[in-house]
Amino acid sequence: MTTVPIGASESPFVVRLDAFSGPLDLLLHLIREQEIDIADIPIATIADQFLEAINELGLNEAADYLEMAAQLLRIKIQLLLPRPFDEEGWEDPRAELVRRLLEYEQIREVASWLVEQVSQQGDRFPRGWLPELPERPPRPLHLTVEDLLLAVEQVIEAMPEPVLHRVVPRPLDVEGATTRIRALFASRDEVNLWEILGDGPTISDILSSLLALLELAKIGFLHLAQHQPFGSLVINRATADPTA
Amino acid sequence: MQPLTRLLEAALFAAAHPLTLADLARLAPEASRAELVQAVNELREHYEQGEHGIELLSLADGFQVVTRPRFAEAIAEAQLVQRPRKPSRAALETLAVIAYRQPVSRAEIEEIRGVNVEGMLRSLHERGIIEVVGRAEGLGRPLLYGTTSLFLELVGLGSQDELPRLEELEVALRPPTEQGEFGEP
Amino acid sequence: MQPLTRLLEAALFAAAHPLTLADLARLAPEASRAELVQAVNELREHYEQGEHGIELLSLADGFQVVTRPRFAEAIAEAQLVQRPRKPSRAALETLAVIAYRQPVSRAEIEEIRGVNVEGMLRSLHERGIIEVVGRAEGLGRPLLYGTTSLFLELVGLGSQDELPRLEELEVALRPPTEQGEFGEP
Repeated sequence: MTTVPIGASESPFVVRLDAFSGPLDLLLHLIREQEIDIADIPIATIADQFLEAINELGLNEAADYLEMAAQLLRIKIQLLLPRPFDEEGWEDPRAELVRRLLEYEQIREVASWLVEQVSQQGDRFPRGWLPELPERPPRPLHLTVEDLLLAVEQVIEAMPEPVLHRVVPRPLDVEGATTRIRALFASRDEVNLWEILGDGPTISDILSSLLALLELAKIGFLHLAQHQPFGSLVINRATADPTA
Repeated sequence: MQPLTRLLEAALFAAAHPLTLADLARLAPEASRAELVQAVNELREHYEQGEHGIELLSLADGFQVVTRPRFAEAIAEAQLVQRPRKPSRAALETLAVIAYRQPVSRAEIEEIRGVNVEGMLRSLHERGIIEVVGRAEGLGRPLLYGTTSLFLELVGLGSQDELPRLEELEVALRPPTEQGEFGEP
Repeated sequence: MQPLTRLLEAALFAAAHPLTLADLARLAPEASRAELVQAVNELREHYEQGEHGIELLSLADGFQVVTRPRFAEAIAEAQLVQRPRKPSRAALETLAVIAYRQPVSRAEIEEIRGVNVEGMLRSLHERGIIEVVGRAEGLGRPLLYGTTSLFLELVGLGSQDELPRLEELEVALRPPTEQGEFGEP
């Protein structure tokens, strides 16, 4: 998407890294700097300048800026589409962007005012040192239900992985599979693998069953046989079962 | 100074943070509201007329004694005070949105500022500058944020009403309602 | 008050510690030692004669402005000195788990939060926000914790039932199910 050659043009604006608090700030800067009529933004030009700017600023990895870049390109394309003959029903694709820009510009102005306020207030020092009081009770707590709810969400978000994982996928259950296999052999002497696995086995069912079979074969409870390559596995009850 | 004013001064010194009228009423339960207000004014005027190095400020829905700005540099120069870190511009933009739109959800703030503010909200909340004031109706019932009295303290306002009225701003919001307003591309 | 006295008052007020004569010399490098002492005395007398609620003391560690002792009781009574503090995020998270999962053991809380909460439980217990409500069956018969009426008072609820019901959160906060369900490894 970086179709704009880096440094190919003389930028009409001087930009500094971290000088912008977001994509809207950068966009407004481009518009105001060039005294562009906000009601009639030349989207194609501005979109190119925006892309160039985020490239130069090294902002092209910031999702917020890329999202705005994509939006500008979308508007650019919409403006290229043929319009209906009567322009009655035509909606300027820039309208929503202009609304957001104006709204943001207002917030930006309030923020500038707050910067001034904070700076003035920073020159008024509160009392800096309080002598130790004889006995100091614990400070009263300020606690709200809302804070508690926020905390609940944070707990859920931060829950350690193992807790989340243990609920969903079943771990290998060799013991359960062993019990199941022993039960199948209670009434019969030969069983095939599919009967052991049952309907719709999961990966962990299959692995658990195979491990159980191997374990049972090892202790001599059953024999495993495959009469031809790729043939089905025949599982026989061992005649002399030491564990029986 | 009358006795109530003296008590008030002692309390404002001891607390080192803004005290509301409710706080002062707890301090002097027998005094009427009018008497408390009068005592506050007496103290304020005393600091004015006596040309003190300190002043009484209406701050964050309360009152606080602070040093006069003109002494800030000398005091900071002598390294007697560690100046607090100023909030970033991005933080103040976020606070501006919250101050004017509260109660406001994270999604609304992000729509207006055009950036992700998750980490910012968390940090402002942890510092007590904003608080969760409720939950919106609708999908996911998102948390709604508002500013606290600490915000007023930070930006040196007596109350929420002292924020500039949006109509007074240079950039008055002109909602682009009429589509005809926009020229041709 | 002369200008030096005003600067002195501001500095004594704002400084993070009592000020020595050396500190004052750094504050006003152009003033002589005699002038500094004179300013200190002017401020002291001003507080005396004006019948202020505060006074200037020169103690071993330096000059300091303090509230007059006779007001101490009323100020302590009104609990104005220490501003209410927001519990830390870690404390709130622990409290949230206890509020929604009580009665709950320390091991369960630690499993959900993924961190050691021993010190946190002690501090919440000392403040009277949680209490021991019983002992679990099973190995070691661990203590079970629950929230107290002070907790309800702090969050402004009449009873535990008024805690917002959060079906989805309660499910999510459910501790990992009984061992049996997972089978033995």
